[in-house]
Amino acid sequence: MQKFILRNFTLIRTLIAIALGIVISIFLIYVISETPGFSLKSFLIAPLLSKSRLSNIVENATPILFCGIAIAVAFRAKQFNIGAEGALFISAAVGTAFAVSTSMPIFIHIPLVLLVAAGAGAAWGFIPGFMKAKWGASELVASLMMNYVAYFLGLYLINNFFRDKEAGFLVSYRLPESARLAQFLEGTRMHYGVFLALGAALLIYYLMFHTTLGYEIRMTGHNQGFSRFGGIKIFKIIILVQVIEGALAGMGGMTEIMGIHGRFNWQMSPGYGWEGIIVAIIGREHPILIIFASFFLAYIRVGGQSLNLLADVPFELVTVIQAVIIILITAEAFLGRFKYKLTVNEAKREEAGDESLA
Amino acid sequence: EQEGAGEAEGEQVQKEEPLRVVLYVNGTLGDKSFFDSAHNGLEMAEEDYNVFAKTVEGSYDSSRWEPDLTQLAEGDWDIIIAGTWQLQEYLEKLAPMHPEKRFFTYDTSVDYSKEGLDNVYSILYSQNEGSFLVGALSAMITNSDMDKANSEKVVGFLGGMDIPVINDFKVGYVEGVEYVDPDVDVLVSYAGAFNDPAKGKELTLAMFDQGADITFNVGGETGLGGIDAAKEREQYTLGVDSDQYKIFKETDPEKAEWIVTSMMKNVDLSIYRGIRKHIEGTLAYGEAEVLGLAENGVGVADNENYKRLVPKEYRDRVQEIADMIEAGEISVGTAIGK
Amino acid sequence: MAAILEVKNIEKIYPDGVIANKDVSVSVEEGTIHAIVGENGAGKSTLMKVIFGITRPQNGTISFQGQEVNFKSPDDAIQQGIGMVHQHLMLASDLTVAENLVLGIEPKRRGIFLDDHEMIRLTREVAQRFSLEVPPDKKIKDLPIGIRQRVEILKALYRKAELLILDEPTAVLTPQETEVLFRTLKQLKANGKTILFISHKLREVKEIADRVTVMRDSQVITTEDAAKLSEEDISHLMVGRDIRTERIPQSETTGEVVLETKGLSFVNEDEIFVLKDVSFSVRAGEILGLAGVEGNGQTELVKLLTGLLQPTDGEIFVRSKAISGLSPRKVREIGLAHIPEDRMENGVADQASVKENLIVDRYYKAPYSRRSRLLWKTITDHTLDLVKRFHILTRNVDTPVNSLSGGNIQKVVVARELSADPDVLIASQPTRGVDVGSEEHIHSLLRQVRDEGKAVFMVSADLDEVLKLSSRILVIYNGEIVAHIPDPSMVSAEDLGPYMLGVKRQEDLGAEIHS
Amino acid sequence: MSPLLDSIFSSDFGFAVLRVMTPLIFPALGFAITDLAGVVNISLEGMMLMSAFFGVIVGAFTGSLLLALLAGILIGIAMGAALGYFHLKLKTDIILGAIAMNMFASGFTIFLLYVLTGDKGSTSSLKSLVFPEVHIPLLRSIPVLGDILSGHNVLTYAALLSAIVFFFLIFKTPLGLRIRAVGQNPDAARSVGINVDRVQLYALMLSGLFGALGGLYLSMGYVSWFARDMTAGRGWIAIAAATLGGNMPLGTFLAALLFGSVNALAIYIASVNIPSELIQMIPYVATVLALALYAIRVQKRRQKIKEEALEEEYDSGPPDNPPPAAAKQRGGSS
Ligand SMILES: Nc1ncnc2c1ncn2[C@@H]1O[C@H](COP(=O)(O)OP(=O)(O)OP(=O)(O)O)[C@@H](O)[C@H]1O
Ligand SMILES: Nc1ncnc2c1ncn2[C@@H]1O[C@H](COP(=O)(O)OP(=O)(O)OP(=O)(O)O)[C@@H](O)[C@H]1O
Ligand SMILES: [Mg+2]
Ligand SMILES: [Mg+2]
Repeated sequence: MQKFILRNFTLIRTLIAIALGIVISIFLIYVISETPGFSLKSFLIAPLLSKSRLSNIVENATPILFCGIAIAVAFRAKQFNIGAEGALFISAAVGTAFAVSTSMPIFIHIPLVLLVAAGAGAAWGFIPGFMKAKWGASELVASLMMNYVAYFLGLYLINNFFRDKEAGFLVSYRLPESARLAQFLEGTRMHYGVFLALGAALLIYYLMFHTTLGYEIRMTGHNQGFSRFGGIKIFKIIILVQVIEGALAGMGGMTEIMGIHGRFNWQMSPGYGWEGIIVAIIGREHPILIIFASFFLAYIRVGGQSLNLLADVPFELVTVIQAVIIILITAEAFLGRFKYKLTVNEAKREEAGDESLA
Repeated sequence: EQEGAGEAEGEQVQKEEPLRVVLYVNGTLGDKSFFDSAHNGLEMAEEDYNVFAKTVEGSYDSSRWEPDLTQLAEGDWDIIIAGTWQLQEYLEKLAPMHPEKRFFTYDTSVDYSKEGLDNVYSILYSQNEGSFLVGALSAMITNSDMDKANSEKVVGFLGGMDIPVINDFKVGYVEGVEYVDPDVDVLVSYAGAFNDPAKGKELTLAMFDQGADITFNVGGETGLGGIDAAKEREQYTLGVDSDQYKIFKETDPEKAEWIVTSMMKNVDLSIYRGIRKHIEGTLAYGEAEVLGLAENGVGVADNENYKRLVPKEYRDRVQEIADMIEAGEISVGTAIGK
Repeated sequence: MAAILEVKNIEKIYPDGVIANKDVSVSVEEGTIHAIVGENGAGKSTLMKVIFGITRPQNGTISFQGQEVNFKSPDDAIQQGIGMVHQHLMLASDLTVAENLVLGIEPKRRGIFLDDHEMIRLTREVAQRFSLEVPPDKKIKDLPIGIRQRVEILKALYRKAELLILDEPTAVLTPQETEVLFRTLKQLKANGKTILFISHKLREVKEIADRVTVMRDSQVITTEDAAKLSEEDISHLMVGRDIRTERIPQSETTGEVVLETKGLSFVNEDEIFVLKDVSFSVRAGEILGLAGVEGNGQTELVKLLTGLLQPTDGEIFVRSKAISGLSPRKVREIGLAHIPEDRMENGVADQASVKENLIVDRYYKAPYSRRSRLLWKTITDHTLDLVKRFHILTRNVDTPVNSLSGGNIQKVVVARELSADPDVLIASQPTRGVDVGSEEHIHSLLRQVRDEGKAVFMVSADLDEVLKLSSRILVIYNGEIVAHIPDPSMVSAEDLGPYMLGVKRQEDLGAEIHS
Repeated sequence: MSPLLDSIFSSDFGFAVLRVMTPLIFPALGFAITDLAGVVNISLEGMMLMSAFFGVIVGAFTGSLLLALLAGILIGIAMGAALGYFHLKLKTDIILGAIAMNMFASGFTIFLLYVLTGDKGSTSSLKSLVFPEVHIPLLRSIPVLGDILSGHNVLTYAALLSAIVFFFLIFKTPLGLRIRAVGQNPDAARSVGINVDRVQLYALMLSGLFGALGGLYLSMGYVSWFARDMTAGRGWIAIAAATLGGNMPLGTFLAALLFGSVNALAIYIASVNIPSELIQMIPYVATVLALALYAIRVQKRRQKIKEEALEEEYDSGPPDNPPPAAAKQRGGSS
């Protein structure tokens, strides 16, 4: 038993933290809501009961997952590029521009549009990457600023060249059917982008842990001096991880446009890049864990929406509740002492067990 | 169980079932203009009629609007109100699937050439026409010898973002200015955000520095910064959507004083009117209604400050122009659909 | 004499389950120098950390000056009069000596401001009192390691330490510096201070310690008067077997020149001329030893040789092929391997596993990977083999390196570099912080490499090591080669001292070095 | 066009630069102090927001400017302490903790706003207080400079003063020494009995204090009400400013000045007939360029020093250097 708990400690702790976060939310909801029971149900259960809400979770998780693994790649190499948000925005704009100005058969158009979007994102990641590798400029600041540049540049592009004049709002022309990702379940908006995201996560997992490049990336993150000493080209890695980050985030943005909106219709930057940081950290920068983290975050998001829609808890409080849950989940030291005690007991037991071997 | 009844979905057990109306805003309340106004209209109706009303804020996250609306349509609402062009497409999809429900949309119209939209009522406002009027007024003021009018022929327009709805105001405003005096320069600044009053203020100050003697603020919270700049510089300014003089009269009279008038977009009245007509059974579903100057959908706020600051001669001229627009003698351009 | 420190039945288990101290009891008498010896990973540093309040034991008691104490943090220990100089120096390198010294008990002016002058005065005062000279307003990063360590000792003395703990203080010192340190320690002892000190150099232990505690496998084996034990006795107690420590004669066969440098110069970021016109060559089948006080350009020289830095001027050849300008990987592929001087900086990625650390120079080649795919099974087998061959003490090959003891980390590095089967081996401080048993093991490996006809260039601050292993010796001072000793058996450590300190210098070295 | 040029070369422009800078200097210093202490705090956006809100609310309900100031400052410090608790005690990742704090601040302010005023957008229904403007007698009479420097909000002067206070705090007080030591080598600090967690906690709380002043300026100086999310990214730009300024007081001040000027410029030319998005992009593009140029210059200088030293060496023979220190290898560039 003890051994079991120890082996799965992180998982168990995360589950307890989630439970505790939920208890705190329940408390908050009890204070705020006049119909707490119903509110709770709306928050936690409702998203799981309706087909459309379940599909919302999947839809929501898709771009977050893309951004999460994107950021994890860079973070693994200790490159704190937080520019997934910008890459996502600019890629969606560029991808849209390309999609609406070309026409081809669907099986060429879709991959090509995704490629163009990923390319735009890659270019966006290249800039801070190059600045860091070549001149040592802080990628954190550069990428942060480039998020704003991406936002305004993306709007500029759409507003001035690809704006649908028929529309009463700032939106691009509609993507041609050949550049739309199909929604695969009648009555929902779930689209094939989610499979792309899952595929990308598996691919990145494989890349990080089973290829030489992944090894190079991880070692660079652990210790640059060591990696250079071992012959790894740090310069290349620093740029490459940020390029990969940009490309993945860009795909995340574009699949959302291709699968859900059908046209570029963002007035505000959608924030998936920031949520990507959250899931990357919750998922310990591990692609497989990030899948779970993304779906969890999407679940909390959709729960929040349904709470807001059905019950009397204002939208902003939902944000507060989400913040509380996130902090608890990543509280490393939470239950730390308990784990230590278990470890000590276990070590003593083993020690007693094989005295002769010692 | 006692609790169950009044709770939850709020089935109110009364003699007569109230009309259940939900307003879905694809943003948040608190903009002191557009969405707040819609919300007020609904509250007015709730007060006067047997209506159960609820407003849901959908935030600016566009990916959740469609599912939210779907869920509302599947709920037990009688009327679902969802405005702005951004929700139009979703309504066009949802309304035919729920023929027993009624839908309002405002500030846009669904495309009635499509099938199954007989249960949707659309309200359009001619904000370009209203803006034309305040534009004309601005041109008169900058040419005038009013207290704070300077010799330079410059007026300013502060937009939240460079997007069609905002530009519809701008186009009307600029045309109004030019109609009165083509030599007047219109400075146009966008803040790039609707939530940055400090930047709105800074932009407006800069326009004053460049010789503007009156500015028109169309930018939500950002626009409020513009009004603050007017107060600081003691210059004229124009409110938008609601009568912003009235809003500030109590809490900040010094500020209110500089709001010459506001370009009214009477979303509240129009929604109230729609619900009233629905109850009376006279509302024409299946078509769009354009509320312009004539229908009191837009207009110029006629309050004591307007009368105090603006000479009668100008006010009369504004009224004259309004009449000409109503009569179709002047046609105002628009930024929407081009 | 009374015991100043009484440690009883200490048990310490780390959060990852490693039992580092098992029922450890030691008694230290006041006014003595007490040495703790033991193999790498025996639990010496852990015991010191427990005494100093850095980590808390699961069981056991500690009494200090007759009272039972329960330190929650080093602060408590310091308050009570215990000072510690750590195995890895604990100084903020961008701060000055004085700032480092007074940190935590700063002199103040007008209640809130730092008193800069007082700070410097205090530094001078304490430095004078204990005759340990330091420059008060120099930044730590601009000081050689010996001086840095002096600052560490002063830090403890400034805090009025009665008991001073030194964890391997001599590992990084030259014989001269060690000499000075020992004089200081003896003087401190004369002043009534007690010193607890860890070393792997048994000669030193014999020279200075009054009593010796020997640890093995997390336990205390014995505590004895130093006089009663010979070096051989101690090493026998430590490892449970005998260790050869005699000099082994050099085999005569040296071959062609394999590594050669011509006129190497290097200017560093702080615009200091670190290396000046360095030329030498190493032949197959010999070990060329480079002696010198640390910080005289050895670090840079090694980095130049291995492609980690590019020379400002000059050329490096391996088998007559110029290698400057080549990347570290190319340099390795030409047949160079490198044991770096600072294992934590370059030698390992400390959060990565032992396995991952052992493949950094070969992961991209067969049989460790195929078409960019890592073959974990091969890698695991390979590393298990290395762990066994090089006696690396680790729970398994997936353990992160940072939970190994210092000496075992060094073995990880040595295992990787030697198993690369290089033509040229650059070994920088190859046995730093390694216990006698392992030291001997590494030495025999280096000899083996030499006897296989490889060229070895060894840099070491440990003169005994240089004298024992080298076929020839160069001495570096201030970035220049100042002496060439073609036959080390003719000289002693004392003979090299004047060259290392820049007092003496051979003229016209040019031709001779390439002998 | 000429009124535009006139206005850019007028003292109004200079005045605007200082005004735009103010809400950047405070949080930039707030970030710098945490970065120096090794606990990067990216929650300045949230800290500013909370203080901006509580300042206005307390001011409006008590009518006391002093209480408003205190409330704003206390809430900022409390935010810093909370982040400290999560990170230092519960070991929450500090970046994530800060992101959560930002989320919390955004939601919580609007929620309370709604509870207290029934409004979700701004406190413009409340009569709120503002910090006074200060006219400095002597300064004022200097021709152009007087117009630029005099007549600002008291918090603008406080911001300039803060940079100086920051200098003394970091370089001339024991706490500053400890902050630097902890940031550089926490083990070293620990080894002399310094409670590293406590020093980092203080740094975070001080950061909250600075952030709070920035927030208060926004809602009770720049404008006179609180509006939802009114910081509008200033907390992020401040981080860029501190980084550009190397976390040092003068550097941070200069970086904030650069931002202020570029922003003011973007504001003044906003009415020119250039697509607005491109104008709004200017400050951010300028920052990226500044960052690159700065980094390039540092590298060039290093290169040049090397070459010069080499030449000198050949000219004058071996100089009598002290035993050279080990060259430090800079991570990041190869
Ligand atoms: N922080 C830690 N976490 C887990 N295990 C540790 C930690 N520090 C040390 N150990 C383990 O505890 C044991 C004792 O280590 P310790 O550092 O005390 O050895 P040592 O006698 O000082 O060795 P060396 O002579 O190599 O310095 C080793 O097995 C080591 O791997
Ligand atoms: N098939 C395998 N055989 C042996 N070792 C493997 C194998 N696959 C992966 N490894 C090693 O085990 C480690 C664990 O891989 P895994 O996919 O579980 O990631 P992880 O341990 O969760 O990553 P981290 O702990 O760095 O977050 C890898 O870093 C690698 O060293
Ligand atoms: Mg793992
Ligand atoms: Mg040790």
